[in-house]
Amino acid sequence: MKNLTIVIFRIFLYGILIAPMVLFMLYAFSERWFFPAPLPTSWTTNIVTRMLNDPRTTSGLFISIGIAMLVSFLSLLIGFPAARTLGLRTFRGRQIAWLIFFLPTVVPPLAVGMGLNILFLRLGWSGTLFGVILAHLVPTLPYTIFTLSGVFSRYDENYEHQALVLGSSRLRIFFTVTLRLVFPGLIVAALFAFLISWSQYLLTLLIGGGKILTLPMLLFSAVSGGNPTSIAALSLLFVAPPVIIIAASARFLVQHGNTIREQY
Amino acid sequence: MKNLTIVIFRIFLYGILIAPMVLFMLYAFSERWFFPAPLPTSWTTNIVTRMLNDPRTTSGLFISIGIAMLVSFLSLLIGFPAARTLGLRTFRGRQIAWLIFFLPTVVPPLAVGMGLNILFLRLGWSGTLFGVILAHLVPTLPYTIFTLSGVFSRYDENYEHQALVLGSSRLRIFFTVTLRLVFPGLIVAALFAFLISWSQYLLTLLIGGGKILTLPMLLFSAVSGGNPTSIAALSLLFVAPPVIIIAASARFLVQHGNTIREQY
Amino acid sequence: MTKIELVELKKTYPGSHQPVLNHLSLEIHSGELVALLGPSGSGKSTILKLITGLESPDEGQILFDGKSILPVAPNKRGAILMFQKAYLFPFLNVEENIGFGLKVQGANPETIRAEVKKMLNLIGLPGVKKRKPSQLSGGEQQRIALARALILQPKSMLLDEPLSSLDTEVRVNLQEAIRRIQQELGITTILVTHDLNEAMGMSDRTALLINGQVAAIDQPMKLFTKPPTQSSARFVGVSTFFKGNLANGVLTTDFGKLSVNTNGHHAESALFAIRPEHIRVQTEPEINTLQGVVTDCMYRGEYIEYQVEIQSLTVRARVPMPAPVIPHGENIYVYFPPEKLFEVSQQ
Amino acid sequence: MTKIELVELKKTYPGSHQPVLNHLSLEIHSGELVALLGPSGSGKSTILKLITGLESPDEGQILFDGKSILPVAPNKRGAILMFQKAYLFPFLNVEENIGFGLKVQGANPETIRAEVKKMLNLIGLPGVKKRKPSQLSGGEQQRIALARALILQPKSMLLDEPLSSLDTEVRVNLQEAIRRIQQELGITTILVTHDLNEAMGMSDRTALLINGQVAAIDQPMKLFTKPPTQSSARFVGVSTFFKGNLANGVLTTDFGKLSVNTNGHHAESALFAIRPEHIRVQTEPEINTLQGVVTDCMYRGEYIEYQVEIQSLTVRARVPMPAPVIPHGENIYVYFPPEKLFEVSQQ
Repeated sequence: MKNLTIVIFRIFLYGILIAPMVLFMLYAFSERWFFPAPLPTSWTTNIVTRMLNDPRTTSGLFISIGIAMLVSFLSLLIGFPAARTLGLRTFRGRQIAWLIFFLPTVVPPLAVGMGLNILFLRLGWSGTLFGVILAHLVPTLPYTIFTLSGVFSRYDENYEHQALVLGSSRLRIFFTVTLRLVFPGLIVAALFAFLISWSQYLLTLLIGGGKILTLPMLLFSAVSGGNPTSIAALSLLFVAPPVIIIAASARFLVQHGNTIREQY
Repeated sequence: MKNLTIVIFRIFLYGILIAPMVLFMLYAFSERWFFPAPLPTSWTTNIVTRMLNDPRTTSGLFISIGIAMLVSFLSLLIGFPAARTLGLRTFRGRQIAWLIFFLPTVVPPLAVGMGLNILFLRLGWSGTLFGVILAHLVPTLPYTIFTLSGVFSRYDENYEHQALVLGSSRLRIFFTVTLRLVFPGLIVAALFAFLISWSQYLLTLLIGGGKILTLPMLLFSAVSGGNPTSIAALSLLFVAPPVIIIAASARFLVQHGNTIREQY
Repeated sequence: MTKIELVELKKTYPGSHQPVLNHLSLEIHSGELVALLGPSGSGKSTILKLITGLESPDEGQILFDGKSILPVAPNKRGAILMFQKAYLFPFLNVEENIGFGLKVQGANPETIRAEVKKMLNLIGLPGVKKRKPSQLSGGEQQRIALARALILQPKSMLLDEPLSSLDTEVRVNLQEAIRRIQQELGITTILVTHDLNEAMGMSDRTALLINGQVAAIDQPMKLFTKPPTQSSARFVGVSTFFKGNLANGVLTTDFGKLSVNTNGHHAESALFAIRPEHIRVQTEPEINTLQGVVTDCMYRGEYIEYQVEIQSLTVRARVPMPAPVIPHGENIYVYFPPEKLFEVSQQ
Repeated sequence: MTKIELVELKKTYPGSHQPVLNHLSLEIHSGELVALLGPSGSGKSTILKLITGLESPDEGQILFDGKSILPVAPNKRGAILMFQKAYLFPFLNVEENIGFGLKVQGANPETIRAEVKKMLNLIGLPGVKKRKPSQLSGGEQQRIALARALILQPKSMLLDEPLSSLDTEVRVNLQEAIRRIQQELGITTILVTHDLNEAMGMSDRTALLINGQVAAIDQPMKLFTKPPTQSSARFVGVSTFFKGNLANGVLTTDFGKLSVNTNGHHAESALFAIRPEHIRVQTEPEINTLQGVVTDCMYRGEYIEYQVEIQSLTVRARVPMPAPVIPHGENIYVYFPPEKLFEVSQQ
């Protein structure tokens, strides 16, 4: 029974995820491909090469990476103390705090974007990198906090207490004990933040006002252009970094997750 | 220390969330409001009334609600057995199954949307309600499964075993024991699915091809129009249902969550 | 009143090489309470799961009054399992919990109410029927779980360490209550426990499970004082064994000669054991004493526990108070009463 | 060698009305091992947290050799806490775990390596230094945690039920090891436990904590045989109490007259207690016997536990084997040896 469920889901998800990616590949390198031919009838690398040489593409790539990295760093910086408090302590108003953190994930991003846009226009942050990064924090922070507070709810402060009575200072404990214990969780949280920021289209468009050209912006304008080959080529470039990061970290996470979990 | 953290976060989040909502209200009912006046100088209800009488708006509202309800129902139907298997059993390939479920949440929605669009065009599902609902399942299912498998990882099958040795049939156990034990989790999962589907803009646009006009679509076209009053009015209509649902269920969830948790 | 027979049961869990039950046979008489005692992983709980039908055996038979119950669905077997946790349904009150099984059978509400009342009196908690499980203590919850099982007049009760999470006083009270009710109603019962005292106090017979087999089964008193094998002796708290050649009632060991009471006529090697509370320490040599050095002496309230090294052999002796405190390193003579040394097989 | 004084400590946790420690005073001599015994919630663990500085007292003082340590930071107090779990750092191997404290102090790697080796020998695990904590058994982990604490030559060791999650045999071995090392190094130690046997066996003195105060403190043997108050008597296993008027060595109770050994000359009401293992059951009346009905008789291996009802009084007697099994409902005489009845105050 259970095996069947898994198999059905694999097929369902492979179909819905992997198939389109294969299509990207096929389209990106195809010159001619008409229905009902199962594969392109003529191949080319022109489009991909041209795209990679376009300065708009490379600058978009770097801006996207820069924003996503800054956003995930800031998310961790703000999210860590909040998650620790939420995960470890019980205090009055804890439920309210949760609801407040919960809100940005369930209030539709479009509404958030519209609101922020009006607000940032007044504050003069529209069209600035600063504004875009701040806006990206709205959807990323809740995920960072959720992920980390999950880690902290299974976290045992007594490890820190041991280090303390063994003579460590609070600062030393933070770096030699706390960070090492929650490291896999930190990586997951950073990954989440990176990916959410990476794929932001709406907030970047609304707050950036077309001046901050990230990859998703370029991709969208390519979609309006309507050339399936360049859409597919850009899509590939857009999908590659997340897939590489996930693939690279998956093994680490599974391994280290297990080592740490054994101790709990 | 911890109290300070909470206070800072409240201010931060109230600022970023509540302020824009207040702005919606002010804009929606304002006739004239020029910088630097702190409040509109002239008020009107015309725009809001006109919008509520527009058949496009009401039909958009119903289509949005219909899609979101169907999507959450289907998510629960498919997600329940999967989450139960993932949360309760340990089997080989469990890590892989997790990764597969994890993928759709981290692969950028834009990429998923593009891929699905190409695929559905070939299958003839583009522009249909069926296609849109199927597409909405891609981002909602992982959340449903994550939420429910969290519930099931704390779930104790021995309650079912007790009911079994006390004479209940499997079917009776499902309705009288299992469902009642996981009920709060089901509500949360359904809520998640509803809200994610509710705020989908990108997938509806790409798969619906402009033929399925949900509220977010109307809101976006209003944004292009550029009249801040009607944008604000539509935004209000768009934000109201989620806020009402969350407010209505928050108390229930907190209460019932506690009752159930005590038993574990 | 149901007789339960387990015949050559074999069970291996998927992903494991070792069978958890290895051709295990066991017969529980009608109305009897048998305690299963054994190290963790010896398959105690697995036996209960097989009887209720939560798991299926790979080989073997399970008979209720001579009839196989393996083809019967778990919810029709009339064998009720109770766990360490009460598993009362949190969304039902006490009355609804106890009446759960009758409601499933379709009994009418009047009957259910009357039966629940009877059960609440039987378990000694008449006033709690409207409470929620979360408002009860751990011991009360287990009593309710007991009532929930008994109301169905089951053929058999299977208790999987039902008392191990309770405090000592509550545990002793519930031991007495369960034993009393079980005897009153005559329900064939299997009790899994890791607590030797509990097994001794509650059971008609106690079975020792080692490596997926019944290593010994007997009345508690016999099993405690004369366990048949070395491994079962260890399990009931025996830690002193002497190996040697037996001839004419004298065992010649590496540490000296010891008189033993025996009817056998071995010329070969034999293994004898003695319980720690039967060993005595004294300052003078005598017949059946061996010289040793005290390496530890711990006051335990009702007795003092001496640890004495006799050459390479470490002997633990428990002497009831009043007993002298002997400093570490002191030379001492350890007395092994001949009538308390008993032979065990070397398994 | 540090003397620890707790002076009038008071502590109330936020959100609670009841203080967990209520003007508690306690003095632990230099090099002594004091066991703290008490029901859960009696503040045992809180005391350890106050001494290490993980919590601060609301009122009162904590002195090490007469000097207050309250202004000293937790990491400078030299008081090391050990928990039920070993809390070895999972990302360090055994050697790095034991050397953790020395590394913090900035000792050079050579010194650390030498000291770790010494410690591993002391705790009897010389070959494990490259292993990860997850590769060790629970008992081994606790030994390593012990070594990690001892390597710093702490002024004081605070043990918070360090053995309660271990199996009996491992626990007894570690009790012996900890006691031996503690005496060898002369480290002032406080042991929190809920296990009466453990407290009796390991401590120089045992303190009973009830309602946030020291209800009794004495050498284990004295505390066990002559607890001063009714509540402390209950805690060391006494369940039989007689209230009555005392005159000329005779206690007149509601159930009859009992001779007692006493030097006092009360004319007023007095409360006497007796340990269950000192009560005897017999078939004939005699001086100092009371008639009763057997309501339960449980075989417990080394002894039989009788429950006898003497009118409204329920008496539990433990008679060592061999002892007769007496059927329920039988009339019996319960003998209370005068020299075993002792007076307790009614608290």
